[in-house]
Parts: sequence; C-alpha cells; structure tokens
Amino acid sequence: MQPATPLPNSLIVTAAALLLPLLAFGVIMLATRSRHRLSAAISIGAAGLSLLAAVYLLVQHWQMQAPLIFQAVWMVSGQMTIPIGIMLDPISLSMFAVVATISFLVQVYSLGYMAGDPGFGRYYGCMSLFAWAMLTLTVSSSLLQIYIFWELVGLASYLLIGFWFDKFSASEAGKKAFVMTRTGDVAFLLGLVLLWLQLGTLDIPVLTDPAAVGAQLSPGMITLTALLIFGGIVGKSAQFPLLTWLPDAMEGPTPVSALLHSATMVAAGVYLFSRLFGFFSLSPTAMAVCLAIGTISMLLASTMAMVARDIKQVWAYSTISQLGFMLMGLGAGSLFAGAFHLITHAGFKALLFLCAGVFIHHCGTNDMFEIGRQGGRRLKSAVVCTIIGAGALSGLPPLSGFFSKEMILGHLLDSGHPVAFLAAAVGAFLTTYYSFRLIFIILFPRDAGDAPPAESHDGHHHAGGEYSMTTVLWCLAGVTVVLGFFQTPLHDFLARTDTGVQAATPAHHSWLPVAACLLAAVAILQAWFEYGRKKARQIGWVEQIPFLADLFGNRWYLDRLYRYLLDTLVYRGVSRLFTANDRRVIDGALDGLGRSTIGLGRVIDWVHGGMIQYRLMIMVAAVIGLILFIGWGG
Amino acid sequence: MSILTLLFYAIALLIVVATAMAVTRRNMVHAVLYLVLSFFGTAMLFYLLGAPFLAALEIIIYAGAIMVLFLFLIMMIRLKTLPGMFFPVGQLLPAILISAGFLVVSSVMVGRNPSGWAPMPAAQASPMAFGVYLFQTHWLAVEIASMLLLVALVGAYILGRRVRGPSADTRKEAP
Amino acid sequence: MIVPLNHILLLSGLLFSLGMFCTLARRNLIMMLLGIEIMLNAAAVGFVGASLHWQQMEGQAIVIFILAVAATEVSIGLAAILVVYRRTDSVDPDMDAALWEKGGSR
Amino acid sequence: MAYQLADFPFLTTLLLCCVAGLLAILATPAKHTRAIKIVSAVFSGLTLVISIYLFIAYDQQAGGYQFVERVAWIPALGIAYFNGVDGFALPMLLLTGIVFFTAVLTCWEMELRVKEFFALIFLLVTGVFGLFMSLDLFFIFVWFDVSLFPMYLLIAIWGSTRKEYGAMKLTLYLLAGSALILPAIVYLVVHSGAMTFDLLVLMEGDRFTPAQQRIAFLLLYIGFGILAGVFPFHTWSPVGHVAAPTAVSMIHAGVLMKIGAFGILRVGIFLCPEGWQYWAPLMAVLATCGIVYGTFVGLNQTDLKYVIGYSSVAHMGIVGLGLSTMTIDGLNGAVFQMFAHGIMTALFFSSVGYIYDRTHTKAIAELGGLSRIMPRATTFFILAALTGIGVPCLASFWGELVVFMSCVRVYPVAGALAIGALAVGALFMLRVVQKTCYGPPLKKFAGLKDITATLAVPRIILASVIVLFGLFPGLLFDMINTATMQLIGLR
Repeated sequence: MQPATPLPNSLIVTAAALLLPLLAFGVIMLATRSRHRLSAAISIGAAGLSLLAAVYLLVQHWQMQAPLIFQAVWMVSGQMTIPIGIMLDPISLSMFAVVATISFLVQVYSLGYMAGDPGFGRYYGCMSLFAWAMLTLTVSSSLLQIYIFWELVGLASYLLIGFWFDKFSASEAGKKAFVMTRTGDVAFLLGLVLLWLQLGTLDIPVLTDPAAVGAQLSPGMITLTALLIFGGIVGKSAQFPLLTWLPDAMEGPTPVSALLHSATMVAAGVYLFSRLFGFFSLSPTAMAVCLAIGTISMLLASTMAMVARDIKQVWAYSTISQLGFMLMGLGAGSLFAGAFHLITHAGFKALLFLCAGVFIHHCGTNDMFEIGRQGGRRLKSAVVCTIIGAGALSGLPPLSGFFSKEMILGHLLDSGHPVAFLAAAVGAFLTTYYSFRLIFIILFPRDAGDAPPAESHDGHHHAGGEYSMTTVLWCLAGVTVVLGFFQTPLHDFLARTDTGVQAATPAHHSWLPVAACLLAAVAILQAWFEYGRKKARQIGWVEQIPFLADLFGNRWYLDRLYRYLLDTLVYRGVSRLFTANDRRVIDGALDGLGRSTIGLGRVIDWVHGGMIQYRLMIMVAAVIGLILFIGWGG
Repeated sequence: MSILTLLFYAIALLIVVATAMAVTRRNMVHAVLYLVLSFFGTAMLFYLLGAPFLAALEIIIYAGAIMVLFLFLIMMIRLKTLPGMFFPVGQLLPAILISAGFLVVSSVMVGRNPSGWAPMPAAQASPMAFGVYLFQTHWLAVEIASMLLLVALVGAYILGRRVRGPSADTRKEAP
Repeated sequence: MIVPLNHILLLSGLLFSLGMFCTLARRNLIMMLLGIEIMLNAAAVGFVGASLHWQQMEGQAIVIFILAVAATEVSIGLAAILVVYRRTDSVDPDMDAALWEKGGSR
Repeated sequence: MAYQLADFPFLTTLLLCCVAGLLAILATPAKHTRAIKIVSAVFSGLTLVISIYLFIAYDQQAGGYQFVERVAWIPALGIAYFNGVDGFALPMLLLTGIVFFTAVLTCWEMELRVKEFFALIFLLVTGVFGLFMSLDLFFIFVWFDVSLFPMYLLIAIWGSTRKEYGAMKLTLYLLAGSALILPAIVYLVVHSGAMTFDLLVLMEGDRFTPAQQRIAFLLLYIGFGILAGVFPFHTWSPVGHVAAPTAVSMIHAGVLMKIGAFGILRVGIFLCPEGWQYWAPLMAVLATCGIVYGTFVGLNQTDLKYVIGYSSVAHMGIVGLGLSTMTIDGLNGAVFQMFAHGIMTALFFSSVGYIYDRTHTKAIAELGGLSRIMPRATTFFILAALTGIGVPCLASFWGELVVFMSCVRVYPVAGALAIGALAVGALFMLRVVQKTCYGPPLKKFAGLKDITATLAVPRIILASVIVLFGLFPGLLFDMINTATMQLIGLR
C-alpha cells in the first residue's frame, strides 16, 4: 500500500499540521497542564503552524485538478482493512483552512478571555485535542476515518462544554450534547457499516463515484444508507429533531461556543454532507429529506431566537437555523451554495460569538438587557463588530453573508421547491429581525443605571487581555467584509471538487438581491420600531402573544418532550423493568432455587432421620423390586 | 401321604404359629419364649430333613444360647412394656405391605420352579459324615467363622462395658 | 417320601416374611433383632431343604455359618442396644437427633 | 497440527514465577507486610515481563502454537502437561500480566491479612495463566477450578457490601458452570475415538458427529458462558464485583470473565465447530440481550460498582456477539474486545477502589465534585468511562467497531440493536461521571488527598495500555489474526 515514490511535500505538510495539535494535546495534558502560559504557547504555536500549513496548501493547490490521496493501512483484520489517510481536494482544503484559521484565532482570543482561570492549561489541552480531531476530520480519506474523528470532536465538545464542571448545568449540558449527538451517530455508524458491507470499502472517492455506487447498491439501499448517515449529520449539526443540545452547549466558555458550536464542529455535519454530496445526490429521497429537515430546523430555531434573552442562546439558535439553511442549499442541489455559506458563516458566526464573549467578559452576564444596562455599547469594537457580523448574518451587502445567502435563495428558487423558498425568505426575515433586536437592545438600553454586575454566567470575569481579544475581532470582521468578493474564485476552486454530479449553474435572478435586501430592511425597521426607537417598550410582537412566547421560549417543548420520554421510557420504563427483572425474576429464580435446595435438604434430612425402620423398609422394598426385575427380566 | 409328610406339616404349623405369636407379643419375655418354641420346632424339622447335627446345634445355640442372651438383656434393662403405640399405623401398614409383598413374590418365584414339585426321598447325613465333609472342604471358612466369633466376643465386651468417668456418672444421676 | 422342596421353601418364605414384619413393624430394637433372628432361621430352613433336595452337604455347611453369624450378630447387636439404652433410656429405634442429644450432649 | 517446541520453557517459567511468588509470600512472616508487598510486586512484575517477552517473541509469520512444552503426565488416560500459545492466548497472557501487576500495585495500602490476601491472589492468577496457556483439556479444567476457588475466600474475607452473599452466589454460579464443563469434556474425550485429552489431537479430522458437537457445545457454552457473564447467567457478576475488594474486582472483571469467553473459544469453538454453527443464533440473541440489558439496568443503579458490573455484562455481550458471528472479523473483534475490556475494567475498578478508599462510599448519590478534590484520580475514572463508551483512539472502540461490522453482516437486527445500545451506553457512563466527578466539590470530602505517585503507577500503566492499543490496534489485531486465520482456515 505504501507508495514507492517519495511522499509529496504537501502530504508531509498536512501530516505535520495534523500531528502538531495532537502533540500539543499530549504534552499539555501530560506535562505542562499546571503551567498556564507554557501550555497556551504550545497550543497556539501548534495551531499557528497548522494555519501556516493550511495557507501553504491552499496556495500550492489552488489550481489542483485531481484530488490528492494518500492512504496507509492502519489495521487489518481478516477481510477488513481499515485505512487511514489524507485526501486533499478543494472542499477539504477550504474547510481545512477555515478550521485552522478559526481555531488559531479563537485560541489567541482565549488568551484574554480565559486568563486567570484555574483550568487554563486543561482548556488549551482540550482545544488542541479538538483542533487535531477537527483538522483530521476534514482531510479524512475514508468515511470510517471521518466517523472516528467525528466521535473525537464530540469528545472534545463534551470536555469543553463541561469545562466548568462545578456547575451542574454545564456538566448536564455536556452530557446532553454527547448523548444526543451519539444518538445520531448510532444511525451514522449503522449506515456506514451497511455501506461497507455493500461496497467493501469506505473510501470517499469510491463513495462519491455514482457509477461505482450505483452498480453495487440498489436505489433503496442507497436511500437507506444515505438517510442513516444523514442521521449522524442531524445529530452533529443540531438539526431537527436533535436540535436541543446546541443551546444548552452554550454553558461552555464563549470561545468554545465560537469555535465548536458555531463555526466548525457543528458545521462538520454540513461538511460531511457536502463531502458525500455525490453519494447523497443519488437518492432524491435523501435530498428531499435533507431539504425538509433543513427548512424545519431553520424555522424552528429562528422562532426560538426571537424570544431568547441570553445573548449566546440567540446566536446558538441562529447557528442552528443557518446550518439548516446550508442544508437547504445542499438539499436543493447546489454543493457550492452550501459550502460557501458554510465558509462565510464560520467567519461571521465566530465573530458574533467572540463579540458576545467580549460583552459577557465585561458585563459579567449573558442577559442582553442587562448587558445593555451595564453599558455594553461603550465597548466600541465589540459593538461595531457585532453589527458587521449581524449584517453578514442578515445578508446585507457587501458583507460575505449577502453573497452566500443570495446564492442559496437563488438555488431554492430554481430547484422548484416554492415552499422551501418561501420558508427561506421567512427565515431570512426572522434572522434579520432577531439579530437587530439584539443589537438595538444592547445599543439602546431602557432604565440604564449602574446596576451591580449580576452573577457572571461564565463564573468569572477578569478585565485585561483586551488586546488579544479585539485584534481577533477585527481580523474576523475583516474576513467577513472581504470574503464575499472571493465568491467567483472560490466557486471556481470548489467546482473542481470531484463530486460526480454535474454542478448546476444557477439562473441569475437580478431581482433576488434587491428583494432580499428589501426584506432585510423591513426586518430591521420592525426591530427598530419595537426595540430601537425612543418610545419602544422593547417587547417584541411575539412576546405579546403568550401562546407563541411560551412555545418559542420553551423551544417548542421539544426539550420537555425528550426529557419526558427519557424519564418515562428509559429510566422509569425499560431500565426499571429490566432492573426489576434482574432482581425479581433472574435473581428471584436463583434465590428460589437456593431456597428449594434447602427445602429439599430438609426433606432428605427427614429421610435421613434416626428411624432405621423406614430405611429398612425402603431397602427391603428395593430388594423386592430387584428380585422382580431379575426374576422377570431374566 | 406318608407319616413323614404329615409330620412335616404339623411341625410347619407349629413353627409358623409360634413365630407369629412371638412377633405379636407385647411382652418381650413372652415373645422370646414363643420363639424358643419355634426354634424347637425348627430343630425337629431339621431332623426330619436329614440333618440331625444341625438339629442339635439349633437347640443348643439358637434356643439355648441366643435366646437366653435375649432374656438376659430384657431382664437387665427391666423394660417390660414399651412407651407409645404398640403398632403405629403409619409403620404397620407399610410393614405389612412389604412383608406380604415379599411373601407373594417369593411364593410366585418358588412356584415357578417346576423341578421343586417332586416329593423328595428321605435321607440322612450322619453327624460324622457331615463333620468330615465340613472339615475337609470348608476348614478355612470354619476358621474364619471362629475368628468372627472371637471378634464378636471382644466387640461385645467393649461395647457393653460401662463408660467410666464423670460424664457417665453425672448422667446417671441427672434423671 | 417327604414333601416337595417347594413346600419347604414356601415355609421358609413365610417365616422370613414374619421375621421381616417383626423387624419393620415393632418399635423396639430388641424385637427388631429378634425379627432378624427369625429371618436367619428361615434362611437356614431353606438351606437344609435344598441340601436334601440335591443330596449335597453344602446346604448344611452353610447353616453352620449362618449359626455363627447369628450368634455374632446377636452378641454385638445386644451390646449395642445396651449402649443405646444407657444413653437414651429407651430402645425405640427412632433414634432422632434430639433423642441422642438428650443423653449425648455431655 | 504442527507446533514448535520451545527452546526454553518460558511458559512453565511463567507459571513457576507465580508459584515461586506464592511460596515466597508464604515464607515471609505475616507481620512484615511491606516485604510481602514488595515480594508480590517483584514476582508479578516478572510475570508481566515474561508475558510481554512472549508477546514480542512470538513469530507471527510462522503462526501456530509456539513455546510448546509437552510432558506426558498420565499416559494411560492421554493426559499431558501440554502448554503452548497462539494468537488467542498471547493477548490473554499479556492482559493477565498487566492486570495482575497493576492489581498488586493497587492494593499497596492494604493492611488486613496481607499475607493471606496476596497468597490467594497468586494462587488465583496461577490458575488463570495456566488456563490460558494449556492445550490439554484436563488441565484446562483443573486450572479453571484452581482459579475459581480462591475467589470465594477473597470476597468473603476482604469484601464489602453483602460479601458473604456475593461470594456464595459467585462461587455457586461458577461451580455450576464447572459442573457443566466437566461432563462436556468427558463426553468429548469419550466420543473422540482416541483416549486423549490433547486439544490439538482432538481437533484433527472429524472426530465428532454434528449431534455430539451440538450437545457438547451447548454445555461448554453455558458452562463457560456463566463465567463470561452471558445473559441470563450474569447476575453473579455485578453482585460479585460489588462485594469484592478492589484488586479482586480488577482481576475478576479484567481476567476471570475473559476465561469464560476464552474457554468458549478454546474448547467450544475449537472442538465443536458445527455445534458452534448450530448454536450461533442463540449466542447472538443472548449476547444482544446482554448488551441491551446490561446498558439499561446499569442506568438505574445507585452503587458505583454495580454500574461497572453491568457495563461489564454489556461489554462481554459484545464479545459474545463477536464469537457468534462465525467470521474472522467477529472473532478478531471479540478477542480484541476481551483484551480491551479487561484493561478498561481494571482501570475502572482501580479508580473506583481509590475513590472508595478515600470517601468510604460507593453510593452515587453521596458522591460529587470529586474532580476538584482529586483531579488525577478522577481523570483515570473518566478515561475508563470514555473507553467504556467506545470513544475512538481508546482501545475498546476497535473491538466494538470490528464486532459490529461483522455482526451487521451476519445478524443485521442484532447488530443494529447493539449499535443502538451505544447511545444509551453513553448516557449511562456519562451519568455516573457527572454524578461522581462533576458538580461543586462537597465539603465532606474537602480534605481528601489526591492520588499519590505510588498509587498512580498502576493506573498510569493501564491508561497507557488503553491509549497505546487505541492508537495502534494493529499491534493486537495482527497477533489475533494469525490464530483466527488458522482456525477459520482450518475448517
């Protein structure tokens, strides 16, 4: 399996970029955990080198035609060969670059945000673990490898959400996140195993080759496996119906939310979809399901965001809805629209979260009204950056979100799903509404006073470290502003991804951008009307309808439903039933067996009593029997 | 039907009746005496069947020695009547059943032997011929039997001697 | 001509079952021993009859040994009964553990 | 079957190390507890070194049985002292060596009847080593019983919660198993047509009719399966685990349960392949029940050790599932899982043992916030829990993955259920981790010390083994594969 030719440079670079964070993780966890600055330096150094490698690879392979694949056998067992490898193609390269960039920036940002935390070293260790797992996930050459690192990013997410494990809510959120994504992964693993059984391999080039797949799999099987794998995506990307873990995951430190739970890890689901786009395209059912799930998730999450008061929760809901939006784009049949939105979203959502982090860091609360009251608007760079990010999120020109959103809308319009398009438009409207609701609440606080800082949500707040934080903000803001203009080169680059599907060229709807902008403007106006203007009572129209406010505020009661199901079915139902079975039936039968043995012993004891005459009788009877047997038998 | 045959049936009747009486006596001295009678009958039967030496032995050993031993014991423990029921029903019924079963089975098996239905001629083994035969053919077994008797002697002595020491004495005084 | 062998054997069987009944039914160790004697005697009767039937002296020789065994058995058995009686103050064959405990605890 | 005789009797040396350790302990006066511990550590360390050496020195190209020693013992009955190792036995020997050594180190602080304790442990492990290396049915049975009997005393004397009940239950169960194994072995030997207990001779040719194989395999499967915690014969395992002292739990769950699975493989599957085929669906059903059942029952437990006990049931179910697939991959995965689970539960019990020693409670409800108080100790605990969940790059992931992959091929429904149990398994482990390690630190535990360097050594060894084989599963799979290929290829 080893190639005879020397390894190409870029593979060595990639391997180094992958192994450095792992090395950093090992060193930090084993040796330097208690030495905070050193740990941070190691981790950031590793992330920085990975970023350099990513840039080098992008430059090197900007003109690449065929994907670059390197595979080595990791493990052989009978008929099963598990390879491990690197696959470089446009989509993996761009994702690689995104992950490396955000990861590096967030780690730098954390220098300020996490300063003084007792678990500083552990934090950077986990971040390195995540960077390693996520980077490897993006360049994995086989689906199994993706699954492995998929689980590992889940692990990193678990560790980081529960970073402040003293708090019950944090550890609970970590557990919830792990278990819910794991539920999706069960389907994923099942689909993966089925695929492996049919195809004999899980290499991505084979999977995305329609001829190869179509020849060996019946259409029903393709749909089945595609749906199963999509289950994993639903879990990881927090789509309906497994969406409730993501808002809870905001219990983690804000940089973690920025990195894992908005920009990269949750996007892994969408990434996987685009990775296997060629495979999914073979099943119209799977594509339709994807579109439907994306639409539902986007609408549900947007409505939830409209009534949230917690600044991070708003962006978390927004992440769900944007991920749904990406899935809509992919489901509508455009790889580029989805992938492009993935990239731009990574930038501006990370920006939004990091800004939220600045607010939280300074005001010591997550409540946006409280932030406004405590003078959040005085944090100039954070406010400006939030506005830039929110603008991008709302799809305002010339920010990056405008381009990617408009592409998806265009594709939806073309794809012949008017309902989906309408839903997307409503979603876009709601997105703009809740983003600017948040901004206006922070900018124009009512009854501003010097209220004492409330209990910090993150459990600490330290001034200082602004420099690293604001620098990162401006970097990301710059990216957000600029990235949109790279749409065409990016499109050319990504179009060379070997998906096996003829890329659809969208018809250009000249009215669409205008309409989208108008829609956004209306939304901003409404937000202004309700929250911004002097006389506004800062109560949204949704909050005035108690039914809707309850419904949205309680996440459409999904959480309660799951909790209820878990309690009644799992804990009180099956689990208790089985436990009772264990205690009563199995153990009971055994103890009964023991008791009956003792009882039998009593009976035999009675027979063994001193009464010899009974024994004699039995003896004699036996002798008579014997005589009969011998006399008549012989 | 010769006189010997008649004699046989008379003796047989005597033995069975005496034995049955012995078995059912409540007083053990009576039982033993009935049994002595039964053994006398048996001795006569042996003589009738041509074993005069055995007849003599039967009287000397069974009726003489063994039964006297029984009488000794009965007198020694001074236990005339037994506590409790004479024949507990739970024990009587199975005992009768088993004994009767045995009787039936053995009778049937005996009856199935056709050669046994021919009357036998009378004959006699003189004590001398018997003695010569015994000590020529079975001298080893006789020696072993004597050893057995010796062992029994010793065993009976050891078992029967009174346990010395405080425990036996206190126990005797306790009731 | 005397009786057929079978008649002797039937007599022997009858005696044997009487002895068996005595052994099984009487709640008295001495009577049980007595029953055993009866059974041994019944066997002796059978042997003597068989000796006559086949005109062989082995049958009579066996009776000698039966006598020896009977004497042994009675002497040992009676000695044992004596021991039991001393311990339990009874000659009941129902030697329950409790009964033994009564006398044998010390 | 061809095998290579050893130049040097390594296997006997391994056994002699245990025996020598036992004698040395017996020779040391009971009051010198420290000397006893050092002697135990030295001799158990020697066994570890020898088992590592054997693992490395085994010639994987040649395969087959190596380091074979054979001395006729009762030639008339065909019983021989016949030892040899193959790709199945070596991982087990390595596992035993590691768990034995770490278990001895784990009870470094023990003070109650130290001499007897270590002597019994050495006796037990002698049986375990003997069983894994023996190729003679008679000796397999003898070693099996040698390894069982010390358990009773170890639990009944040094145990905790309901120790007499647990010890009695465990012993009775395992003896019931052994009562099924003996007839099966005798039955096989009698019907073999050759008066021999030699496993390899018995394997040759078609000695047994399918009907005979079915009977014998069922007996062997249940007999050994009881020890392997096969549903529904598993209830001794949680009770026994809870009652046993830490080191015994480690050896018990880590090694003894493997004896059961190994016995099914070595005796049942080797000798009765057609019986195996016949009963495989039953095995799959029971194994799946075990997985699902163990996971769900584990959710409801209130005692830390019960939770781990039930997780053992679930994980041994995966082993059973692998064995039931009748494929190379299934067997590979099963043996790998046996190894991984052994190390994992050893780490688990060792960490729980530490927590119990310090906090004096195993009730989950009473624990909490330990991560702040004893971060190092809980790190090991969390690592073990993550391994139990099947997180990649930790050893048991690979075993589970390979078993599932082969299982879905053969029994799709069972495979789907087992994979589904993964999610619940995560819930079940993380619940325990959350309840014990996370949360605000409790006042009553505030003064407790974190794990010291001496006590950390065994846990570090176990943790590094988990990570090593998690990152490089090939090390083990290549070894197991030699034996599996031979077994499946032979038939």
